[in-house]
Amino acid sequence: MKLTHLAGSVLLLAAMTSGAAAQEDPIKIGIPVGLSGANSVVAPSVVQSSELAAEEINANGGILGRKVKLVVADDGSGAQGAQSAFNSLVFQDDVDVLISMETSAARNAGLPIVNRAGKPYIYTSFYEGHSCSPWMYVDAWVPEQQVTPIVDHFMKEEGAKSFYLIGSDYAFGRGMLEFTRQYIEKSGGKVLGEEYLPMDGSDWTAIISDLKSKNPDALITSTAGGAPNVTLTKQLRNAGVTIPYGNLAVDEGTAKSMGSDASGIFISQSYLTGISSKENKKFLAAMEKKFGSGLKTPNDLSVPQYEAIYLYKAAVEKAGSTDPQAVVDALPEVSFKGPRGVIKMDKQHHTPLTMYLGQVKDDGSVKVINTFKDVDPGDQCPNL
Amino acid sequence: MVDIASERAGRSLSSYWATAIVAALALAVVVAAPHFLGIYLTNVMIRALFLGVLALTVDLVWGYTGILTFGQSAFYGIGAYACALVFTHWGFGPGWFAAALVIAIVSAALVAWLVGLLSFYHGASPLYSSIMTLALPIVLVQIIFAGGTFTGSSSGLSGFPTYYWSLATWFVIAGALLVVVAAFAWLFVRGDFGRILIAIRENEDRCAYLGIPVSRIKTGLFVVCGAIGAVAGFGYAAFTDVVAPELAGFLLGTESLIWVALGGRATLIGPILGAIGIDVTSSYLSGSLPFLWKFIVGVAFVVVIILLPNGIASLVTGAWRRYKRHGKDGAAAHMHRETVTLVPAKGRGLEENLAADTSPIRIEALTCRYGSLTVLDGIEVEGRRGELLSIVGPNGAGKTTLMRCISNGSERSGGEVTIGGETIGRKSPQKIVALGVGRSFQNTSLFDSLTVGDCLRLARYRIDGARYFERSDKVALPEPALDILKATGLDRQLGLETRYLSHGMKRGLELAMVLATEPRVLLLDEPTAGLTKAERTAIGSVLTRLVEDYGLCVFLIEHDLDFVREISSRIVVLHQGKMLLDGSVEEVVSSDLVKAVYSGQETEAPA
Amino acid sequence: MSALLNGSSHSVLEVAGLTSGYDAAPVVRDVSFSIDPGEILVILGKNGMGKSTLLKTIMGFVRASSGTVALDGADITNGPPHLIARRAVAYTPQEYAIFQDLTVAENLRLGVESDDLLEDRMGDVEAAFPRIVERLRQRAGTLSGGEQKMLLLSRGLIARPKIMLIDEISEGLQPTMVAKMAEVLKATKQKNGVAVLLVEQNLPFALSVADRYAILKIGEIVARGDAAHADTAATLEEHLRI
Amino acid sequence: MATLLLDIVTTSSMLFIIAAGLMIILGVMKLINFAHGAFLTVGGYSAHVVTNAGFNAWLTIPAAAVVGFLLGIVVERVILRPLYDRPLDAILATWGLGIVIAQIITFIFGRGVQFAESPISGTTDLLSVGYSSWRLVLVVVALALGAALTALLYYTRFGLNARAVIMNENLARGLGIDSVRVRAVTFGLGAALACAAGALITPLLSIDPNMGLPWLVNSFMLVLVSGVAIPGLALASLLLGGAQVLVSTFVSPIIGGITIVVLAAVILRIRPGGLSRG
Repeated sequence: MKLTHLAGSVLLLAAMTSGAAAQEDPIKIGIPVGLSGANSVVAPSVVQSSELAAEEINANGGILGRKVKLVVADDGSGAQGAQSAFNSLVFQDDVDVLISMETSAARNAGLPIVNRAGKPYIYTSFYEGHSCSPWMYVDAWVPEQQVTPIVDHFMKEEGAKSFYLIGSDYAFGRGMLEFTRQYIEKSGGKVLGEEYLPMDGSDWTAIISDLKSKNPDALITSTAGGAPNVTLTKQLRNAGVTIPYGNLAVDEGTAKSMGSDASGIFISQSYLTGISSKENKKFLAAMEKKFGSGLKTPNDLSVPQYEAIYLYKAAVEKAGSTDPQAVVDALPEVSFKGPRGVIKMDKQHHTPLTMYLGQVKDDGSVKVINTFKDVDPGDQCPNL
Repeated sequence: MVDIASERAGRSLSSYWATAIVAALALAVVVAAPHFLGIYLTNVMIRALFLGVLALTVDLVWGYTGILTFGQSAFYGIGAYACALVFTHWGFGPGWFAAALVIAIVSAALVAWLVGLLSFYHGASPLYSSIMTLALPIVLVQIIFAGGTFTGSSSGLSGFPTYYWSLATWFVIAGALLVVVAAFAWLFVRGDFGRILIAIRENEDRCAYLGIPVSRIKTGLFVVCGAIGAVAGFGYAAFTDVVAPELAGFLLGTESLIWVALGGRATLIGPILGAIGIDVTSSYLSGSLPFLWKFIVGVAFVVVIILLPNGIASLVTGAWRRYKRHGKDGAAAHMHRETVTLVPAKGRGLEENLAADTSPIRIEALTCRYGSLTVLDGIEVEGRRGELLSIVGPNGAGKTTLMRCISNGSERSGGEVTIGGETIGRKSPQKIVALGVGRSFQNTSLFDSLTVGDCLRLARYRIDGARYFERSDKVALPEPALDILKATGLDRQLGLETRYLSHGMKRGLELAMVLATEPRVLLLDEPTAGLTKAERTAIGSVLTRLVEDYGLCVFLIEHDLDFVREISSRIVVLHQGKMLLDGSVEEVVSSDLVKAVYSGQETEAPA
Repeated sequence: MSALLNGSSHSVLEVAGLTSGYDAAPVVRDVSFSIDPGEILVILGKNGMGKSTLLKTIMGFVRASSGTVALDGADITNGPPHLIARRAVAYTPQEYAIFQDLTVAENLRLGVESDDLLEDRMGDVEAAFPRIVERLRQRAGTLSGGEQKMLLLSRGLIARPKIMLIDEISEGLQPTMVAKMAEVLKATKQKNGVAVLLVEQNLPFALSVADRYAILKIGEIVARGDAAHADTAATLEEHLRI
Repeated sequence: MATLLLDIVTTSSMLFIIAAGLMIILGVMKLINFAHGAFLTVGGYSAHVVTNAGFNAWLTIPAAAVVGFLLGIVVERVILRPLYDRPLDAILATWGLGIVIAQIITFIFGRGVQFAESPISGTTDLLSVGYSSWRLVLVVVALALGAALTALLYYTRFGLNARAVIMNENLARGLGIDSVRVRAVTFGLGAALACAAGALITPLLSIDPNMGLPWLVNSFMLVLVSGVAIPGLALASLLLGGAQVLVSTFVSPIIGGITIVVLAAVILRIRPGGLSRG
């Protein structure tokens, strides 16, 4: 299936190039994503939702009458790859905007290039927060938005007083848990332990034993997505850990494939497929129709990407041109009603979001337990 | 010290000029290139050029010297992080820039020195240094990860102030760095020192026994290459404004091995092209074909390692060599243009041995055990000036072990060896060479890809030193060494790679090399094995002259008893690790005990 | 010459014009001889004359640059050693000849193709060297020098070979042991018709077992003849003296 | 305390199981197999395929072993045989092979995390603590593996031949042992052990194209420290694995992650031959 994906992207690129020749001056949207490396698992779903957005926009007359063209580049999920990806998008393809879900390392590597070139950049991945640039906007959540629902729920509904925190040793893992610890302590709870394992580490034994010996009321983990998250969850289950377990890195798709091991986990997201709004149903149906059996389950990364393209469209239309400065000025002014509701990036280049607290059921499906309206991202970039 | 360093020759100068001209042309290309490349390719190329510098250092360490290093990336990372940390946390400006660069170079050199100290001790297996270089990036990356906001952990550091010069400027900086490093590396590997690196790669042990301080040279090279790698990393970080742990990681380390292997080990130009070619191509292909591209690189790597150990460059150089060889045959095809001349060594040379007063070698109560096996037991021998002492005994008597115990301080289990009044203690072979012990080996273990001239120059390293960026055009040798070369015709084959020498010539060269180290005690292990009658006679007369005219003390292991009888002053008979007899030729020949041992009738000793 | 090569169709081992060595230096030069079943040929020569190299060349360990080696009429020149060994050739080298860290029994097991054969043939060993059978569980490295040689020869015998290639079995042995070795070799040859190529420095031992001799000097055969001939001892003494 | 003890024992068992294949190959062939990590990964994916096809989860282990053996035989023939006299190049070639295997796996299964059913899950009460059952199973497996490898090496004809080849290859050949075949089978065996180890650790890990990689360097260090012998490997696993657990528990799990590498570098500096020699 990966082969077909590859062939698909080659065909797609070919189609785009030939398409470009036929159309007059399309608006180019650069999408640097981790087609290889750590993000390669979710990257295809992000590309799919981008393609749907572009198709819909083009079918409805484009932006200011111009067609939209996507240029996808692999950032290798890391700094070095992002370096070449951003370079090629900015300097070779001369895109009008960059809209992408990426690792923090890739974003950090790309930002100087964005700043140097002066291009609008919408970052569509949740991250540890406090990344600021006049050219960058973020339409996904930060710790302030994701962590609070879980901690509040654990303390109020599960009666948890003491917590244990486990993470992967990297910026996102540490950033999330640092905020979590502060928030727990501010709310009157206690953190009994906060331990990290290297990103490629897979033996959590010592940490789990420590966790069991300290006997906390609840557990919150923030690992790198994919393998570390799965190994930690498996080993927790193997060790018989049954306390309330909030996992900040698991998404619906992973929970489903993990089967019974994931059962009972609490997750906090700004998007779940089960959201019953009209916009979400329409979006899911359109995705289903466009990609059929090849569909990657839409998730909390691909939906912000979809919405970001529409936000850019709105900003260009408001600015009346693709002039970078004008678009950047317009971005916080516009809003779009998408699968996650009304999105407006008006809080210090970040976005207030509705958060959903869900719990994984035995069959891997996620049941929404609670909804938190318009959770504020807090002071991310006070200087912007 | 023979002062040959001051004698400049046209050849060295012309090689300087040739390199300078090529480097100038390369610089011109570098300056012109950004105008033709386009922004994207320029961008990609700048990075590739910095990585090219890294590949060069890997080539020097691995390709030339044979140290398989997985950790060269660590130095690149140290340089990059020195830049990022200083600019992020302390300050930015020309002064800070210089300070950061110095910090980068010094810390990389320090780390390299520590690793070198740990991994290049005498007797360390090549695998151990690889383990150390493997551990280095792993530990370093862990430190970066654990550094929190100081090092930026996994996300690295970015957006620190740096010089936002134009791409063309950065291209020229990166290109110039590469050209300069490559030019110096080119002169370096073609100079005397380059030969030493190759000699270390081909036979490290043999180098030590020629008095070459192998550990020190390796450590020094590692330090210099580490510092250069750090400069490249520094430049990369200053240009991109981004550092991330992967810059220091084990994967970049192995990737740099791939560039060098694909491009061609020990070619300098191959690794540069390998690094640039692969990095640029992957910038273009990895976007559309990320997995397929890695797959292709992996397959190419395996295929090249198996089928083209000298890299893709060897396809070109191989064709060139075949073309040059066209019409020549055999050894003539492997003659290198060599303008080296042999001159007699001035200064003390071998004659000084005559003046020495104390006995050149004294062995007391020497014992050598391997586990429960006692190979030598209570050996007491004194060698006097002008004496040729033959050591005979059946196989397994411990003859070669005795040689080993004299020439390497860490071999024996007990007793003491005194050379010219100084005890050898636990000294390493190269230090014992400095005391005046020369040892030849049973097997003709020469340096296959070096020429005869190179080998002789190598043997003079301890006395005459080596020049870093030039090839000496004269090799000063003691007279008997010159005589041997003349007698064997080697003096007319100075440009021939030693692997094409006949067996007899190899023996002759081996002896000449040992004599070139100006020993006062000569240990010869079967110097006539495999030689014809005429060649034996020639070696015999050389040995006699060494003893009679130069007063050397020679220890000879020999099976050919006729030969022993003809030239020995004394004979020591070893049997099962013990001294059976120490006496004149007549005493030994007439001894019934010796006869019995040799014809296998001696009583069996308990094993 | 022709006398030595006669009956080549019957000979077990036939070596013709063999030249071999290391690197560029030939150690064995143009050596020819043949051995018939039930015959013992001894190659005499001092250390370093190429005796061991000759055996190694026959076994395929050292590459022959010219000449041929034939076993029962089949050309085995430069064949892989393990295939030559499996053609019922028992090779007992001089150095590192037994596995010091293996037990006596294990060393013997390595002499036969499969473990089943070991039981059947243990009688052969018992008949020749009862001491070996007593020490089956001992580590070979702890045997005395003489016992190690017994083990070495036992391992050759137990293979029930057509031909044995033996490199200086007498070295370092006390006279009674040497006599024992000679006795075993002669008995084996008579009982099983095994051919033996013996490489030796020990003259009395060599002459006591061999049917014929050849002298190797700097890689070449310089003299050969009948071991029982009256002048032989004197000729050999002349060639081999110190 | 009981938990700490169990942590040490189970971690050591896991390390022993994972490093065994690498050690067999180094011992007999004098060759470092840097594709070891990739072989572990292949084992994990074999487990995935087996349980996905609906077979019993216990079958994953023998199935992975068979896949590994076949893979090993092919790799030995195609890649390693030309490199026997270039051991450092063999490290590189097997590293390249690891890259190729990871990419092939990516082509077939994609980059994402895959799952296999576990033969056993949950905890068992032991020493008055509830402890991961599968980790306890690994202790039994490690003991059995150690015994089986010892039996193979010391009580079978193949083992005898292999030991003979290790000790003196030329002498072995002179006795009719086909050392080329011994090497081929050994590599197959080593690869089979690596793949089976991969299947054995999947209940505790996720299956992804790089799952084996983090184990490679640690296994390599353990094998060198062991001095390439079965009891040595057991000792090295216990010592270094124990150190890792202790450091992780009492100092920091992050430093725990590099404990084995650092300790091994130090031990090998002091005793270059590892624990079993000298």
